[in-house]
Order: sequence, then C-alpha cells, then structure tokens
Amino acid sequence: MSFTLFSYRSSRVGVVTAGTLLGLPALANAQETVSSGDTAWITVASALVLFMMIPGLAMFYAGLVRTKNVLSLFMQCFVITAIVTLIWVIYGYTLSFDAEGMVAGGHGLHAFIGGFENIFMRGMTPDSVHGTIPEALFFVFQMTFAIITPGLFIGAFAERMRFSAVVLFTVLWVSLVYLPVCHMVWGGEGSFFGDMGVIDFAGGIVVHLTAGTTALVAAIMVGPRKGYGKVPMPPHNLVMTLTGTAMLWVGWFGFNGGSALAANGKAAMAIVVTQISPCVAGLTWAVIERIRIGKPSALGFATGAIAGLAAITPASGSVGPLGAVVIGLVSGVFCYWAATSLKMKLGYDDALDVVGVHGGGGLVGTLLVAVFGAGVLGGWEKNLDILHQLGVQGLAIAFTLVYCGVLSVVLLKAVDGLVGLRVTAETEEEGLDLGDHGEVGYDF
Amino acid sequence: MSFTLFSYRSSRVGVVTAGTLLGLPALANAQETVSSGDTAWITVASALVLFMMIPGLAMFYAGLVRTKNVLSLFMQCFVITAIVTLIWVIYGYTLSFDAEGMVAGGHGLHAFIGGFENIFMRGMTPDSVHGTIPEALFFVFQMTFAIITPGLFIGAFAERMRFSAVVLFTVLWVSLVYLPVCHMVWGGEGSFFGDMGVIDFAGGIVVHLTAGTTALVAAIMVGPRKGYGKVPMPPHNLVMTLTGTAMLWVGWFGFNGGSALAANGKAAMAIVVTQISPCVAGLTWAVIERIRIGKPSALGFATGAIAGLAAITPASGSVGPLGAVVIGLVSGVFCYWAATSLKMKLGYDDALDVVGVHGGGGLVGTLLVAVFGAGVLGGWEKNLDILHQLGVQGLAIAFTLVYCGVLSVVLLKAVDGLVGLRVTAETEEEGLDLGDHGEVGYDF
Amino acid sequence: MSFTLFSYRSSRVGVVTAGTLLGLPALANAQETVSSGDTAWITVASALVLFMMIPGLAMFYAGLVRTKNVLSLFMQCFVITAIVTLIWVIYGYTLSFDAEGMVAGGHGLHAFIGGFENIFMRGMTPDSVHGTIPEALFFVFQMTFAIITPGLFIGAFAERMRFSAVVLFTVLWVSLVYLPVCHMVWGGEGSFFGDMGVIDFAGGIVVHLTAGTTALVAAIMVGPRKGYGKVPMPPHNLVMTLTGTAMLWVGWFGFNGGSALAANGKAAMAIVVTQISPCVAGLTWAVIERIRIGKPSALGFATGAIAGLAAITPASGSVGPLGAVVIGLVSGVFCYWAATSLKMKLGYDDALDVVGVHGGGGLVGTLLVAVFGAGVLGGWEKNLDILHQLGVQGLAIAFTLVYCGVLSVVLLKAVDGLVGLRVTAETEEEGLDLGDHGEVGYDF
Amino acid sequence: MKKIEAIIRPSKLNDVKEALTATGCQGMTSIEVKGFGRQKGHTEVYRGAEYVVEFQPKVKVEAVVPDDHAQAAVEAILKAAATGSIGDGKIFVSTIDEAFRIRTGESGEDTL
Amino acid sequence: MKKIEAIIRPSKLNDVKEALTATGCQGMTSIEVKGFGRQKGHTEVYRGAEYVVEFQPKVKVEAVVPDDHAQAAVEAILKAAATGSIGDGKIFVSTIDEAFRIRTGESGEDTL
Amino acid sequence: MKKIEAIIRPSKLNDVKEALTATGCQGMTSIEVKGFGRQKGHTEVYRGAEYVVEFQPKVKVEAVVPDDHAQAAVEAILKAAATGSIGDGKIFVSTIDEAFRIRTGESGEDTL
Ligand SMILES: Nc1ncnc2c1ncn2[C@@H]1O[C@H](COP(=O)(O)OP(=O)(O)O)[C@@H](O)[C@H]1O
Ligand SMILES: Nc1ncnc2c1ncn2[C@@H]1O[C@H](COP(=O)(O)OP(=O)(O)O)[C@@H](O)[C@H]1O
Ligand SMILES: Nc1ncnc2c1ncn2[C@@H]1O[C@H](COP(=O)(O)OP(=O)(O)O)[C@@H](O)[C@H]1O
Repeated sequence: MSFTLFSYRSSRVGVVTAGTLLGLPALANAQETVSSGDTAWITVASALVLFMMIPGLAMFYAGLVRTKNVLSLFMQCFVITAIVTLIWVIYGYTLSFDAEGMVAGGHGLHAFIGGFENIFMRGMTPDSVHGTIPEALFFVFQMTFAIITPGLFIGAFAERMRFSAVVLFTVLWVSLVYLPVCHMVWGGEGSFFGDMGVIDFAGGIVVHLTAGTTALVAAIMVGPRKGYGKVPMPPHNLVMTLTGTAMLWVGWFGFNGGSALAANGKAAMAIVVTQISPCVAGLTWAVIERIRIGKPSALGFATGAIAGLAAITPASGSVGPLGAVVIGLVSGVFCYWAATSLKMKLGYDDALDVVGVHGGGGLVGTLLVAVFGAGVLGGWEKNLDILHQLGVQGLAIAFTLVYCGVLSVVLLKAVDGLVGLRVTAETEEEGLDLGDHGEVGYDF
Repeated sequence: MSFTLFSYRSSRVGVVTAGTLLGLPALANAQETVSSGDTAWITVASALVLFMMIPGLAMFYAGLVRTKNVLSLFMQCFVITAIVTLIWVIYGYTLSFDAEGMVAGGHGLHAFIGGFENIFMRGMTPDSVHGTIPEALFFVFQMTFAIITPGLFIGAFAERMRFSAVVLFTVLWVSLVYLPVCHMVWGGEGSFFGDMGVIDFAGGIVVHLTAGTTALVAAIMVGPRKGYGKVPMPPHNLVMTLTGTAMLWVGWFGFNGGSALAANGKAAMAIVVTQISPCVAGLTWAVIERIRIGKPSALGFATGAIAGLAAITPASGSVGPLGAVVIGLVSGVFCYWAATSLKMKLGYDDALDVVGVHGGGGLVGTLLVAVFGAGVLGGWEKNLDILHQLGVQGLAIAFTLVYCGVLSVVLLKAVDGLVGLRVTAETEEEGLDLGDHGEVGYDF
Repeated sequence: MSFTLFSYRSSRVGVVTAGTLLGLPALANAQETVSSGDTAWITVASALVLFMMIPGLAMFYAGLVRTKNVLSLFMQCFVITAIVTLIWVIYGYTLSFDAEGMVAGGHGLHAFIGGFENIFMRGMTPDSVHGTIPEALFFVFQMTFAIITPGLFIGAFAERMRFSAVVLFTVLWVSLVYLPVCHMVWGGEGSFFGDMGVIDFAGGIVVHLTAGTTALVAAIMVGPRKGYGKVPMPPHNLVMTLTGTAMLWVGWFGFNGGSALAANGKAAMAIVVTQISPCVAGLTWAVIERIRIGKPSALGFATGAIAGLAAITPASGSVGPLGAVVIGLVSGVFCYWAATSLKMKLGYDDALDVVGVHGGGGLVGTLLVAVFGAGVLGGWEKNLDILHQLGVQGLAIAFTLVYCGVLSVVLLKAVDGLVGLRVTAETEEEGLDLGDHGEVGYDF
Repeated sequence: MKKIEAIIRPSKLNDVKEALTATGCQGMTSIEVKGFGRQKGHTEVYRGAEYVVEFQPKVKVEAVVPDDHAQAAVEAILKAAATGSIGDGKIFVSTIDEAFRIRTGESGEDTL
Repeated sequence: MKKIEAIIRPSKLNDVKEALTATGCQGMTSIEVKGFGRQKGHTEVYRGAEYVVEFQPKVKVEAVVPDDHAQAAVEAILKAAATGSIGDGKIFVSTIDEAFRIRTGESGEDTL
Repeated sequence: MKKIEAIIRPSKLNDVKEALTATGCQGMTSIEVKGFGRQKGHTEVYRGAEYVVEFQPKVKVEAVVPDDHAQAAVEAILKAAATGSIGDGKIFVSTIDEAFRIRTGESGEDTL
C-alpha cells in the first residue's frame, strides 16, 4: 500500500455558496459552505438509518424466527453492517458516486457504474464538501443505505442459509448489484435511470425492489425450511418484533427525511408522508384481518406499517398527504395479498416475507409516485406528465427486476458451488445459533 | 373529494426573517426564513417523541402486565399512533392550531377550539413556515404530543378493556378533549388559557393532567381486573419496563427541549432541568422504599423518574436547577403517596398507575412552576407574581379536571353503550393477546 | 441556602462571533453567537450518549449476567445516572471546567482540578454561551460522559457487589478520580495533560482507561463470584446484549462525533472512523474465533465491536480511514487476548470484561493516535512528531494508571470499611435482584 | 405412601396449595405442563399462517402423603380445583415405595 | 390403569400425540424436560469460556390409560417417536392406583 | 426397575448428575419445578403491592434404574445434594413395570 494513496485532495465537490449569492466578502465562504443545520440533521439521519439496521431490523427479524435461530439473524445483521462498511470505504462509495467521466444522456460505462477516483476514500478530508454538508457525512449517509439493503433480504432465507454463504453472497451482491443500481439511480447527471427521469427519492428501487427481487430468487434457490408447511413455525418473540418495528418506523424519519440532504421543508414534508403511509397501511392490514380472521393482530398491523413505509420511500419527496393515504391503502392491500395468498399459491418459503412486504411495497410506491407526485393530486412535482412518468418508472422497475433477478441467480449458484448455500440437516434441526455460532440466545 | 382541496396556499405564517433585520437584500429572505439548525433539532425532537410512544411507552407498559396481555399494550400503542395521526391530518391540526378568528382576550368559540382553515392539511406545502421551522415540521412535532397523550391513559384500564372500545374512545377523546385543551393552552393569542397567562411549556396540563384525569375516570368506570387485590399480578418483564423507562427518559429531551421550537439556550436549559428532576424524583422514590420496605427497587426508581419527568414538563421552560430539584423531590414524594397509599385507600384499579404518576406529576409541576419560575428562586420568568400565577395555574387545573373528567364519563358511557367497555370474562382469563388479537407474545 | 446563590451572571464565556468577523452590525451578534446547527447536533449527541448509558449499557451488561442479577445491573446504571447528574450540577461541572486561575504551562492546583466559580451551576443562564453552543448544552454533553464512565466499570464486579457500596464508591470515584482526570485532559489551556499536548478527542484516557483501571482493581478487591471457574455462568440473554451493543454503537456517533462540539466536517470524519474501527475489530474477533474455536459467535463480534469503538474514541478527531482500520485490527487482537488469555492467566474475575475491552481498547487507541494521527499516515494532525507524541501519550497513560489505580484501592478499602463491598453469600446465591432490590426480572 | 399427581388449571394453584396444607400436607412440588384433552384449544394466526394449539397450559401438583392421608388430600384437591367447566383436570394416585429427606438422610413417612 | 411416560424428541410431540389419540387415548400431558444419556451434548463458548451442555431438550409425555390399552399405546409411541438415531428416548410404564376427574369428581377408568 | 425421583436445589444438578453416573446410571431426565415446603419463601414488592412467593425453584431429577442399583443411586444423591439447610429436598422411590428404548424398540433393564 503506497502512501500516495493518502495524499488527499481538498474539497471534491464545487458548490455555489450562499455567501456568493449574497455578494458577501470571500471570508464568508468558508463559513457558509457547510450548513451546520443541514449537517446536524444528516448526521442524525445517518445514525437513525444505522439504528434501523442494528438493532431495528435485527430485532424485527429475529423475533419472527424460532428461538434456536434468534442469534443468527442478529449476527448476520451485524456482520453485513461490518462488511458493507468496509466495501463502502474501499470501493463502494467511489463506484456509486464518483461522477468522473459522466456525460448527461451518455450511455457509456459510467451511466451504469461510477469511477475509481475515490477508492479507499481518496481525496476526502474533513474539509471536503458535498452540497451543503461535509462529504464525509454524505459518505456515511449513503453507506447506511448500502448496509440496510442486503440486510433486508436475509429474511427470505432465514433459519437455513449457511453463515459463510450469507457473508460471501453479501460481498458479491453489494458489489455487483447494489453499487450499479445505486449509481444508475442516484449517480447524478449522466446516470442511466437518473437521465431517464426516474423518481426514487429514498430508495424504492435502489433498496426495496432490489431486496425484494433477490429475496424471491433466494427463497426459491435456497429452498424451503425443513418441515415448512407441516411443522408450525410461529414467531418466538413478537414483543421483540414489535419493538423492532417501532425502531424501523422512527428510523425511517431519517431514511426518508434525510434523503432531502438538508433540514428544510422538503425533509419535513417527506416526514409527514412517511408518517401517514404506515398508519394507513397498518390500519388497512388490521381491518383486512378483522374481516377475514375476525381479529386484528399486532403482527398484522406491524407488517402493514412496514409495507407502508417501504411504499412511501420512493415517493416521499414528491407526494402530499393525499398521495400518502392512497399509497398506504394500496400497499396495505397489495402486500397483504402478496405475503399471504400469492406466497402460498406459489409455494416458496420466504420466511420473513421480504418479497411481499419490501418487494411489494417498493413496487407500489415506485409506480404510484408517478401518479400522486402530480400537483393536481396534491404532489410537489411540477410539470409531471403522469402517463409518461408511469412509463419511465415501469421501465426502471422492469430493468431492475431482470438485472437483479439474473444476477441473484448467478451469484447464488456461485456461492453454492463455493461454500454451499444450506446448513446441514442437523444444524437446521438444532438451530443455527448453536450450529453456526456455538451459542444460544436465552438461558433464563 | 374535490381537487380544490389541494390547491395549497403558500406560507401560512408570516415571519420576520433575520435577513430583514440585517437589512440584507430580499434574496436572503427565502434562504433565511427557515433556520436549518432549528429545523434539524425539531425534526429530531419529533422523532424522539414518536420514539417515546413506540416503542418507549409500549415497552414501559407492556412489561408491567402479565404475559398474556403483553401484545395488547403494544397493539394499542401502535393503533393509537395510527388513528391520531390520521385525525391530526384530517382535522386535528386545524382544530388545535388554526388561529383564524382569534382575538386576544376574546372568549368566543375560538378561544376554545381552532378553525377549519387547515382541514386535511389544506394550504401546507414544503415552503410553508412556522416561526423558524417548516410548518410541516411544526405539524409533525405537535402531532407526536397528540399521539402520546391518549397512549398514557391506556395504562389505567390495561388487561381488561376491549380493543374496539379503546379505538373508539381514543377517537372521541382526542377529538373532544385533547384538541380543545391543546388549543386553549397553546393556541396562541386569543386562546383561553393562553390569554390567562397559564404557563405550560411542554404539556403538564395538555398531556399529563388530561391523561391522568381520564385514567382515574376510566379505571373506575371500566372496573377492577378480575381477582384484583386477591390474585398476584406482578409485572411479567421488568427488564422491558426499565428499557422503556430509559427510552422515555431520553425521548423526553425531545419532548421538553423540542418545545422551545428552536435549537437554542432555552432548549438546552429545558434539557438540563429535564435531566435533574427525574434523577431527584427517582432517588427520592428509592429512598422512601429503602426506609419503608428495606430495599430500593429498580421499578421504584423508574416510576419515580417518570413522575419527575412528568412534573418538570410544564416547568421546563421556566425553572432553573433549584426549581428542578424541588420539583423532583416533591413529585417523588407526592406520586409515591398517590400511586400507593391513595390508590389503595380509594380502591380503584389503575393498573399501571397513570393517575399517580402522570396525574400526580402533572399537578405538581403545573403548580410549582408558578413558584420556581420566579427569578428570585432561580427561574427565568421575569416579572412573575408568584401568588397571582398560582391562582392562574390552579384555575386552569380546576377547569381541566372538570372538563376532562366530565367528558371522560360521558364518552366512556357512550362507548360502553356502543361496543361495550370490557372484554368477556373468558378473554380476560385467557388474555387479551389471544382473545382480541389471536396471537401470543412469546414462544421460547 | 442563600438566594444569592442564584443571582446568575450572564454569558460566562467570551466568544468571537462570526458576525464580528464579517463586520456585520452588532445586531447580528446576538443572532450568530450561538449556532443553531451546532446546538442541534450537540443536543442530539447528548441524548445519544445518555442513550448509551440507559438503556444501552444497561442492556449490554444485564444480558451477560445470570437471570437472578439482571435488574441489579439496570438499577446500578439508573442510579449512577442520577447520582452523577446531581454531582455534576452541584460541583462536578465546576471542578472539571471552571478555568478560573489557570495559567498555560502552570503546574499549580488548577492544572489538576477546576475552581468553584460554577458551583450549583452558578452563573449559567439560557443565554450563557460556550463556543458556538449554549453553555447549558456544553454542561449536559460533558455530564453524559461523567455518567457513563463509572457505568462502565460496574461490569467488573457484577453479580456480587453490594448496592450501597456501588452507590458510595461511585460518589467517591467520580469526585476524586473522574473530575480531576477530566480536568487534566479537557480543562483547556493550563490543564496538566492539555498543556503536555495529550491527544484524547473523546475520552480514551478520561473514560475508557480510567474505567478499565478501576475495573481491574475492583475485580481483584471484590473477589471472584462464588463458584467462578467451576459453575457455568453463561449469559442469560444474549439477544439483549446484542441489542445493547447496537445501541452503544449508534450512540457512539454522538460520543465521538459530538466531541467536535459542532456539526461540521470534523464531526463527520470522526463518525466515519467511528464506524470503520468497530467493523474491523468485530470482524477480527470473529475471525480469531473461527480459527481457534471453529465458529464465529455473535457475542464475539459484539465484544470486538465495542473494543474497536473504545479504541477509536481518543483517535477519532485525528486519524483517517487507514488509522481506523489499523486501530480496529489491533484492538480486535489485543482485546481478544486481554479478555480471554490474560484474564485467565491472571485469574481475576472481571465478570463482564471491562478490563480487556475498555482498558485494552482505551490503551490501544491512546497510543495509536500518536502514530496514525500523522498526515503521512492519513491523519489530520499537522506537524505531529510521532515519537514525541508517543512519549506524551505514554506518560499520560502511565500517570492515569497510577493515579486511578491507587485511588481505586484506597476508595474501595474505605467503602469496604464503611458499608462492606460484598453482598452476603445468601444474597449472591438467590441473586441481587431479590436480595438488594426485592424484585425479579422476568415472570413469564 | 401415596403420590398424588393433580393436573389443574394454573389459576387454581394457590387454592390447591392451601387446601392441601389444610389437610396436613406439608410439602408439594408444582410443574408447568401442557395438557391435551377434551378442552378444545385455540387458533393463532401469524401473517395468514394458522396454528391450532391443542395443548393448554396446566399445572401439575405432586404431593407424596402417608397412605391414610391420601383420600383427604384427593378430596381437598377435587374441591379446590373444580370450576365445573371442561379442562379442570385429573388426579392420579400411585404408590411410593420409599421416601428420603436429603437434608438429614432420614427415610419413611416422617420425611414428608 | 397404567401410566405411560415417554421421553421423546421435542419435534416428535405432534406425531406422538396423533399416534396416541389414534389408539383411543383421549388425554395426555406434556412437559419440557432436559435429558442426559448416550446422546452427546454440545459446547457453547462465551468469550473464551467453554460450557459443555450435556442435557438435551426433550419432551416427556404422560398418559394414563386403562390396563388393556397400555400395550397399544406403547407401540404407537415406539413407532411415532423413533428416528433410529441416539437420543430417541425411553418409555416407562408404571401402575396408577386411582384416577379422578376434577370437574365431576368421578373416579375410575372412565375418567381417562 | 425403580424410578428415583429426587427434588433438589438447582445448583446441585451437576453434582447429582456426576454422582449418579458414578454409580453406573447412564441416563436421567431433569425438570424445572417449584417446590413448597418447610423452606420459607421470599417477598417481592412492586409499587407497594407485596407478593409472598412461597414456591422455591427446584429441579427434579428422574432416573429409572435396575432394582439392585436403586439403593446405591439413592445414597449417591443423598450425598451429592445435601447442604444441611432446610430446602435440600426429597427422594421418592417407586416401581416401574416396564421400560422401552424408543430407538430400537427393546424393552427391559438393558434399555436404561
Ligand atoms: N389420560 C390422561 N393422561 C394424562 N393426563 C390427562 C389425561 N386425560 C387428561 N389429562 C390431563 O387433564 C387435562 C384436562 O383434561 P380435559 O379432558 O381437557 O378436561 P376434563 O378433565 O375436565 O375432562 C388435560 O389438559 C391433560 O393435561
Ligand atoms: N435411566 C433413565 N432414566 C430416566 N431417563 C432416561 C434414562 N435413560 C435415558 N433417559 C432419557 O432418555 C433420553 C434419551 O436417552 P439416550 O441414552 O440419550 O438415547 P437412547 O434412548 O436413544 O439410547 C435422555 O436424554 C433422557 O432424558
Ligand atoms: N410431601 C411432598 N411431596 C412432594 N414434594 C415435596 C414434599 N415435601 C417436600 N417436597 C419438595 O421438597 C422440597 C424441599 O422441602 P422442604 O420441606 O422445603 O425442605 P427439606 O426437604 O429440607 O425438609 C420442597 O420445595 C418440595 O419441592
């Protein structure tokens, strides 16, 4: 490793400072380049998104499995956090956000993947700036999204996938699926989806649709749990799942509100709709259960709420309260159907319903933003042509489904060949906690 | 639903921008109207208050009940969150904060309840401003207070009230009790209590006294749990209750500190006293237990701390450290007495001690702020006439007790007639989790 | 108590406002003295550090003990929070940060301990300013550090130390160890370590080294748990420990990022390295376990992560990503060795591995910052002479070890004489929850 | 000596304990069990997946008593544990050959 | 009457319950137990401290049946609970002197 | 065959297990139970509400042994489980008519 790696450049990103606009003397520049208010908010938003992963998602998922596998879910969430952090430091950030060589409307390599300018954070100092926040903070905020996305799909193959396979698959998937998709959507001018005009405020495509697609492929390829459909596999700790739900919910304020990259009215309005949608979706799920089963369950409300949160994610920068209500309603109904009827009909064992909830939610939101983003329907997108936008969103969805689906198949095959996807039957029987990690969750 | 509903007005609230003060060119206006620092803090404060409800309060309460009812507390917290959010969106915010038609000193309708200008968030855009923060953020922050208030009183009738009754009562109570009281206190110039000069920084009256009063009425009207006083009903998971306590405590920084509606010295000082009071109250409770029972319990400390937090709430913008110490001390002693001796003497089954802790705490703080807000006693209220202020606070307390008490009786009667207040004896026996929701909390 | 105690001075700390620099009219001053963005961030950072103590550390520790002692850990964390808060209000803050009488390079009393100017927060109003934040906020932020430090070492004597002894020892230790060490390091110009040029950004010495040293002394002096080494004492709830780990991790963003006392690039970069180090350290620990035992455990990853967080703490303002990777790696290896081999070899019963993890981590970070703070190794310290700085850091470490070690012996002797260090054999057998607090953690 | 095993409703444990001690029984042991019988179970539904739980939570109380106390003990339990609804439980009586008190090493009926 | 005590693998409880009911047994009681035997335990390691856990989670099913049903019940369990690997468990048969139904106070084989 | 049921202190389980195996007993089953007896309980107080908990946590160890090993087994337990304080527990011995090993279907003393 050569030391020139660390001869950092100063401020990578040019910004038009408020000072310049005001015609204040240059002295003001340094002071106003970074907004301490925006920085404060995005710092907290980053912490909130990390909090969604650990402990939020870990608790949400781990409560749903059987006691013998509770730690395996936690461990996978922790280790994914660690691995993706290191990928992000080494080559993830640069491949997602290095804009070197991008041309608006171009369809060369860099429309699909970033460059290598910022490899191992090259050039980033405490003084580097991105918009109105330190670049290091932009780095952290985006990192948390890269962390939680693979975290989501582990729910699909919970209770049976080998730990080493999860690790290896995460490395490959983040490198070959997440980074390109992230770049295509959020890479700025010259990025494939970005230039198409795709709207994805906080990751309906980048996060939920990719996770949902991979979850479907993985649930099928890893195969159902031993006894699935015959042996009862009720959640071992719904209290923990509900606690995790609440943490995800609150953290989502940072996820969606933070995606404004500033502490302003846009962030606040994003939070308003991020609150409305899960409320409507959770109530919708509860009402369906009330009608069909006779009793609204807490797990049902929670599942609906997460679906509503996933669905509002891509739309949260564009829709108003009306859109949020409709997105909540549609995602509640659609995800209920996807996670119960559809799953049973198709027969795959998506253990923790990643496909139905995140895939379904991501789909609903990514499409409906094209409708309810329009000013006439209470949205904030000026000049939105609903039909055209629906086409754009649909295209992006289709491309992502295919790209992510095919890659998932290939990578899972590779991982199977290298280390084997599944634990042994004995480990599955005694539980992954003992089998993979040599410990147990509780000893009351 | 007509689309004109969504022809939003821009910025509802006039503000004197810093730019104007500085005599900078108009260009600066748009930029400086909203303070990104204040916005960052109130955004986080809103997230903190939501965090107090889910999972904070849910955990605090659910840990105190028996295993068979653990999910019912969570479900009620979640569904109240959802319902109040929708009420807030549709008519709650406007009835609380629409200042249309308010006259300083007037005693017309609008001294007691807001107008309909902002129904379904009409007129609110990402550009609307309230003071130095986006109006959408003010909307969210106040919403979280409306959410947690009915959340508090469910502790009184825990383990026996029918889920549908809780839902219906919440809708009625928020509409007919919370919204008016909130408007009377925080509605600004022309509001009933506001014009009287009532001091209630963060909700001693609006939140804790209303919740405590309703808790008392409900505990009596719903009746004691089957076996109350004969069968032991110890908490099933104190660890969860203590975790919830800590979350409430930390969240209270947002509750009280956020009530400054800015990131400034007032917020910081509010947080200082918000830290001092629960420490003193918790220690006080522990010392009392040490003397009377021989052992200071963790639950005792936690209960005292929550009492201290409730008590400092109305006072946190006015008192200094001396006031915080005294408020902590008095609330520790008073709430201990109320939650143990008084409750036993009167014989009502306030399952989770909402009356003693929140009613008691709210009472103590609302009165003592009139004393320790005075500069001579270390407070920040200039020109405070202690005796006069005590009268004002007492009057507001009395009015609230009567209004809230009477309404609670009426609404509970109505709910009883419509859906029945109590679950069946069998459901109470097997637990609300199975009976009302068809699921169980743990399956280790 | 005389009322003159409360005749507060206004703004204690002189600041050069940005307004002055810009040559704006005086009117701007009041407005710009306090940065609302910095205030927002440090407010949240304070909440995050409090969140690390309750519930973070409480859960992390309580999950590791046996069921019968779970509440005792929670209670100790809560009561320490309360006691240290009151100490901080009364004399802690002033003895740490009152700069009265300090002379750069002086070695008088005030190089080692602050003055009494701010006793019982004298002179602090909502308008007092410290740097760009309200002084009340600086007060709160520093208070949270004083709270968590004694919280850390209770892990060493968990499951056997008498509650009253913990209380008494905390009072003495904070007064005679924490306050002076804090002053020596962070007291500003004229402080002992500060003038030496010691680098300790967020508390490698002040927090982790002191806690680790005292933990070692206490583990030895209190003696091993009954049956230690013979009876199995596995953690009773690893799920809770992992949840606590995640809370500590996220909270550490506030701990280290907040130590910049501003929302800026320095804070952001501190957070970047605060994320990298635990990831590397956790993975390192897991890999060691994989090699030595065959299975990487979730507890192992978590322990490594906390070690990595402790280690990066003093260095987080100085090192870049390279330094973070190396610090993570070294702390992972060193703390693994210290918490397993070294502990077993020396035979003391450090129940929850405070010595190995916090002592070890603090040591590694305090030394390595002298190396990786250098610009040539990717750090941000201009003109850092590595060898000289190593000497300075080593000296400070040695001084702290001796001072803190000797004081710990003396204070524990005193506490033993006054109330007795250990619970009775019966209480140890039936558990501290029943014995000291009269309650039990779970009743499923 | 006779061993009385009574499978009862969890909520009746305290009543049974008091009834037994009233007959002079000085010790007993209780165990959380799950019972299957005529009492029908309940259904739990998690995201559409139904689980029929046929085993009910019950408590088993075991008391070893001198032969001539057995009948009184049984009658006491019958009285204390009955509610009249399905699921009240059973009592089984069997023979114990020998009993020892660990603390003292004694054996025989005196140890009970 | 005979009491059949079967110590089985937890995962076999449902099969055993169905096999028993198929033989006409209308009630039974199950208990979570820990078993020690030929089946070897596992090792847990917490921060370097090794714990060998020799007791395995098992379930004990107790069913009291009329004398002439005992053999059928034992055979049903033997069939339903066997996997062929070490740790399948044991069945113990003993004699019950008397049985009572708490709900009605009846005694005898009809109560089972 | 004899069934030895020993109600002991939870902390003595390991000692009892080793003592029993030392007498040649190759298997046993342990159960968490709550015991009521001469040993007095404790009081818990939650917000002023006092609960007297009279049942103590105990462990019941069940081992079925050949008739001629029974005495040795009892003696081993008596030795391993005693502390001399009230609450050490009891040992009850009863008769088992038949035993089966589920894995193989064998019956008789060899299955133990
Ligand atoms: N033959 C049996 N052997 C062992 N336990 C039994 C038997 N029959 C019933 N039980 C136990 O008694 C409980 C109550 O039996 P059940 O048939 O439901 O009601 P009831 O005793 O009122 O007729 C069951 O849950 C089970 O634990
Ligand atoms: N002598 C015994 N007395 C009581 N329980 C026994 C005895 N021997 C075995 N068990 C129980 O049977 C279970 C299975 O026994 P084990 O020897 O492991 O396998 P297997 O029955 O297949 O030979 C043990 O875990 C234990 O619970
Ligand atoms: N007659 C009995 N039948 C069943 N179990 C008993 C009986 N007497 C005592 N026990 C069990 O033995 C345990 C210890 O008994 P106890 O009277 O407290 O002490 P000791 O055995 O030392 O006299 C009790 O907790 C209970 O579980």
